[in-house]
Amino acid sequence: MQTFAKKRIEILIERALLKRLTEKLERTGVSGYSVAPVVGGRGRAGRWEADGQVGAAAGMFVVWCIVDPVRLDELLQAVFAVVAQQVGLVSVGDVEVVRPERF
Amino acid sequence: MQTFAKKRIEILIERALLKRLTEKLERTGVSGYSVAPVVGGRGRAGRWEADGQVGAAAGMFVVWCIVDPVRLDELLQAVFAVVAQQVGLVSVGDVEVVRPERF
Amino acid sequence: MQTFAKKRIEILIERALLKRLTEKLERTGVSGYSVAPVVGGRGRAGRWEADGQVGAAAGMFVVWCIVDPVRLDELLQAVFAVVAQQVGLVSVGDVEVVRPERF
Amino acid sequence: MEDTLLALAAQNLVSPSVLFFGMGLGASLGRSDLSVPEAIARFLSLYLLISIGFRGGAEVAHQGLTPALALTILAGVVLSAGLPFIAYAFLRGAGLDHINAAAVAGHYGSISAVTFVAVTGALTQLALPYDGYMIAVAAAMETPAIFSALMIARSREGRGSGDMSGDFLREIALNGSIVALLGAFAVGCITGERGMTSLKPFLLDAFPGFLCVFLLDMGLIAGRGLRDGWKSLSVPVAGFAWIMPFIGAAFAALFAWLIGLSAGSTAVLMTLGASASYIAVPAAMRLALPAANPAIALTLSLGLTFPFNLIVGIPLYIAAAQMIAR
Amino acid sequence: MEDTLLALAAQNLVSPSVLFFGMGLGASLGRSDLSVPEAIARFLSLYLLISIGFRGGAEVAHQGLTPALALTILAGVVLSAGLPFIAYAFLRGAGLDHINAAAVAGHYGSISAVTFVAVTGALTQLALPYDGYMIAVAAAMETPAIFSALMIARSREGRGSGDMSGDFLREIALNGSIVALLGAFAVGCITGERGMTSLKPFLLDAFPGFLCVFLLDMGLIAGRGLRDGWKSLSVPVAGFAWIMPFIGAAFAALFAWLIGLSAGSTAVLMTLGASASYIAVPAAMRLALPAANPAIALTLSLGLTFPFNLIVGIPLYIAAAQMIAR
Amino acid sequence: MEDTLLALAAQNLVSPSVLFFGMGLGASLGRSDLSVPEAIARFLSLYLLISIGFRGGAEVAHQGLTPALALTILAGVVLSAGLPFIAYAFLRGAGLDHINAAAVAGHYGSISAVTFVAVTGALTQLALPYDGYMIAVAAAMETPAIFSALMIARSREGRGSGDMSGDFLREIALNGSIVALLGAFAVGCITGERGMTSLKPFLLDAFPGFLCVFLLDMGLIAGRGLRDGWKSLSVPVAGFAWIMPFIGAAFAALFAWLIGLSAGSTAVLMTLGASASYIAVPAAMRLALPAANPAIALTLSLGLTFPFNLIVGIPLYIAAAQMIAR
Ligand SMILES: Nc1ncnc2c1ncn2[C@@H]1O[C@H](COP(=O)(O)O)[C@@H](O)[C@H]1O
Ligand SMILES: Nc1ncnc2c1ncn2[C@@H]1O[C@H](COP(=O)(O)O)[C@@H](O)[C@H]1O
Ligand SMILES: Nc1ncnc2c1ncn2[C@@H]1O[C@H](COP(=O)(O)O)[C@@H](O)[C@H]1O
Ligand code: NA
Ligand code: NA
Ligand code: NA
Repeated sequence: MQTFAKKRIEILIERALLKRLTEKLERTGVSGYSVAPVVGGRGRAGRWEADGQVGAAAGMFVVWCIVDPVRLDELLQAVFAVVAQQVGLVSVGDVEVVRPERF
Repeated sequence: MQTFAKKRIEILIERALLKRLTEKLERTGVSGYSVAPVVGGRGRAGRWEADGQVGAAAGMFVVWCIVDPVRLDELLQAVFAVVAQQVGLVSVGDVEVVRPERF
Repeated sequence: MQTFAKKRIEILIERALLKRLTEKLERTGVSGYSVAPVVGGRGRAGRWEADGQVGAAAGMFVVWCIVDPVRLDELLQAVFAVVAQQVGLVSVGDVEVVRPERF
Repeated sequence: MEDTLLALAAQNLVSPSVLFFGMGLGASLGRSDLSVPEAIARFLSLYLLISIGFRGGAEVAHQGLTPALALTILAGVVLSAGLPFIAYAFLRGAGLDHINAAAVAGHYGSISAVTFVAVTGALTQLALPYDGYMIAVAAAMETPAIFSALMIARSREGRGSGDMSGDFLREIALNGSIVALLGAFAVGCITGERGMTSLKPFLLDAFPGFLCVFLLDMGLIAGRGLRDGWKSLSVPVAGFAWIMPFIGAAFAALFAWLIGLSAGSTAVLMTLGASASYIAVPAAMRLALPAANPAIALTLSLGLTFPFNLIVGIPLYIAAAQMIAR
Repeated sequence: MEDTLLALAAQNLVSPSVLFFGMGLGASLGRSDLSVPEAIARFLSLYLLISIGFRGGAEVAHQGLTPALALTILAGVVLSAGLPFIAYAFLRGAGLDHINAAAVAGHYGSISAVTFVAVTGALTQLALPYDGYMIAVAAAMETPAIFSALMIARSREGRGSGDMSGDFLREIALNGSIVALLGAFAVGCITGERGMTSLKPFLLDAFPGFLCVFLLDMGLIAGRGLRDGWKSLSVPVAGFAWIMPFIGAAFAALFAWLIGLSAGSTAVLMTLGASASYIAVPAAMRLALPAANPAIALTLSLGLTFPFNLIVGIPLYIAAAQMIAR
Repeated sequence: MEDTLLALAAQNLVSPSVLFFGMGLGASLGRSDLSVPEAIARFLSLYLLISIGFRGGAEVAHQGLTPALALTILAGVVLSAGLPFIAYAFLRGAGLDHINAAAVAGHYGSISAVTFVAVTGALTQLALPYDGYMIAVAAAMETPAIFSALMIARSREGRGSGDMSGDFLREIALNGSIVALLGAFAVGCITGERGMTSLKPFLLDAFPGFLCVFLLDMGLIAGRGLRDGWKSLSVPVAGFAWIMPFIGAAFAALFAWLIGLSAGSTAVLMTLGASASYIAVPAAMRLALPAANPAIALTLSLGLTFPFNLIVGIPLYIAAAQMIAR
């Protein structure tokens, strides 16, 4: 099958900031994004686990977004407007998709 | 360590279709696949969240599958036989593995 | 935005071994890692599902870690010291990050 | 009579469960971040099905089966299979496209377990007896509507639009909510009084509490649906959600009268006819009619019809049933 | 008097809920893999808020509102808004940096729902009555502290350090725990006795059990916090966690005395003043003061102040309240 | 005597919990999509351990400790440590390879908490008293079997095959299920009557209900295991799952007779000897014997031995205990 090159942006974000990030993504006009749970990890701020947590501050999510390479920079700007101060690990990878018109 | 190039296919799929997709994957003879939960997102059909959902129609999963590049096309065909009509975002990335005989 | 090339190591691991893996990662001095749930899959050992499981042996996680390419080999050695005998699917992909000093 | 009716409507309106539904609805429309974790919502739904099923079974073990059972189940199946055709015609008239009309129609032939709970609760309060086997009737009404919806969908687009493989049939027949309901019904039938004694604190006494949390969640979901989904609804289509219940209830009343059901059982059958599925049918429709937009059906059935039945419909059906039943 | 006090402290210490907290703490410090799934922990927290709110509402439906209500709510708001300034001064004196001191201060102006439950439980055991509307006071005390913390943070760093957009205000006001608490309170007010009868087995009888599991979980979390977090705490900062409760309780006692609250209500207001938030405030602080380290506030409020209030504080506040109340 | 035996077997067979297990088994073998969310299943398992432990503790607080306690715990440890050697010999004879035989043997030395619940439930129904401390005996029997399994595994392959580092020992000793069981036991001992009064609705009255949902889940898991796992089982290995319980029960009976336990406690010890672990041991085996296939042990212990004990075994052990006890 013919495939087309896109970029996959992945953002680790705290629960408290998730809504701001997704609203920001929507305003930049991305075609879509997905959110998955993260249940633990370790970073500069030490180790954490989701188990047993109750507060709206506890927990992290990974948000990813497949976009056309030409829109990458604009999107990164938008993302960093939200995650600059807080935790928020942003990485970009290459993927191929089959239906390019969706992105 | 010596590494070997493989392909990583990632498919976003609705709960209702998950079983069909995995059965299809098994029939094509892939060595394995993994399924992880997605808890929300946005696409052409609007925004959704897993929280509070009860029905067997609610929810999405991400299925991924590491395969040898020579088998990629065959697998994409199989996947698109299931996801063609419904939501189902398919993307392919490059990965390196250490134990190539597993795939 | 300027981006920098890093490696993304992804390890599928059983619940029973998760703690050993993350402690090993910490000892190698990685800057961080994240853990996400996997809810099902199929491999050489057959199919499994997380639903309904109660034991501390049941369930798998995916652990990922973004590192500088120069540290990749050392990290793979450490990872394989833990996952060699058990299930533990290790793959490595390329990603770009914006803040290289974090890794 | 009218007094009781109004009093019941008023009382239903301020019952804890309806108020919790309203609280969820309000929180969600106001964009509060209140939420029920998915695992809990799924458990609550399983709990309700098991509790409802078990109590129905224990009731049957107690009362025995009346000869009307077979007839009532038959009536239920006919209602479930027939109502989608009427609903489809209505929806097409209201301007909905073919495939979405078929999918929505399937939801309205089937039933809502929580609406069933609400009517039986109201009957208990009014000391109007109904037959324990009505839960088996409810179970029998879950799926026939699905097949009618598929037949309607195919009638126009040919084989392609509705998958009816053996696998699909098995998935429909063995879907988790039917297995839980009928399985618990069977356990209730077999263990009867003895089982009831040991399970009463969990399945009976705690039920109103669990129901409130479930309805809080349903309110949250309905609010989310209304917030995003109302744009895809025209006024006539929205009107369908409040008129169709009367059509379903009327046909059910006719059958109940023909069979000669008691006033209580008549009210239950009417409520089943008037209610619309939002758990079992949506999944089947995603599989069989993937081109349909699931948000339309969910907004109609959970956002409009469900609260309508809870507050307005049930008191009316009970009043009508008391006049109809012989 | 003193005897009762000591007896109460001793009894509190060996109450099942405190013991389960201790069990969680021990398991976690000993690095056991015991854990409560996140979905369950979130449900337990929702359940507790609904139960507390509903019972408060039902109590108000029963007792009616006393004129002191408005004054007591006002006192609560003043306490919640004022205590952070004192806490901030203390913490700065103890050597904590500006932004972390502001964030921690916000936690100590707000309240802990489970500490509220503990004091009302102890009062019930001692047959000391308190006003049902105190739960509304607790709800009113949740958020003012957040705004004080932001004002403190901004006082030095200018507009940048604290986001106060309309969105942020809405998020704070409609955060899930306040909606659940006040929503259930309203349902309790409206349905009163009747609602209580149907929900009693779930919301009242099962409460001590659910509370134990919740406290087991809180112990696990507190242990994790202490294990990782004690390194970031100096002795004076840790001391704050055990001294600040007395300051909060003292101011609350003063207000209670001015209003003329009963001994029971005085004890409740003192406990609210003395308790620190670990559910609602942390999320607001992450949004508004992202530069603050959340582990510090959580270790102080959940790891040190919470068990301190449970074991030492509450008996003292009750004893003092009995002497103060007119 | 025989009548009671048969009646008990029959009654066990149609108890709600066994029927729910059967319902899960059937649903899973029929490939229904019925499922219990993982978070709920983990909570149910935690709840059962806490309830069992607490009740045991409260019982001990009530009865006091009898001198036989130390001896019975010793007997339990010897059983748990010894039975794996017998199981290993059996399994090797049945054709299972070294490492899998060692892993399965470890499961059969340890115990199943739900089987413990089933036997105590049957004893209560028959009004046969047993000692409250038997839950402590059960806890003591959880782990010794793990070490025996490792010793067996090493006996042949040398140091490499079984990890026995200090870390591993700590992980085993502090695994969540043992901490929950013993912690709740301690809370029960300390709070006694008073604790029981407040926790009764949650931990006691609701227990049969939660147990049914848990067993429904166990049935679903067992069915999944049987569906996928039966291919890896030979007939002799499958036979082991139904013969080994009698061997375990026989040795337990011998010890009980030597100690002079009551008929009730003898039946409990026999059941513990006969039961096999499916929660705590599998995790330990994955860590220590990663080369073993976990599906074999789980299919045997949960799919075959567990229902066998529930339906056939327990009535037999009780009958035998009544004949044996002095
Ligand atoms: N190198 C990394 N690879 C993967 N995840 C990371 C990495 N560094 C940090 N994280 C994740 O990001 C979270 C916050 O990191 P930090 O802000 O450094 O504390 C951690 O808890 C991890 O879940
Ligand atoms: N560009 C994208 N990147 C990541 N996920 C996406 C993207 N577009 C859609 N999705 C996901 O796929 C789901 C269905 O998309 P759609 O079929 O367009 O409504 C959405 O709810 C998202 O979870
Ligand atoms: N090729 C693959 N792609 C993605 N996941 C896999 C693959 N092979 C195995 N897995 C995952 O790894 C787990 C263990 O694999 P195995 O050790 O082969 O049984 C499976 O249950 C899957 O979740
Ligand atoms: Na209907
Ligand atoms: Na306070
Ligand atoms: Na055993």
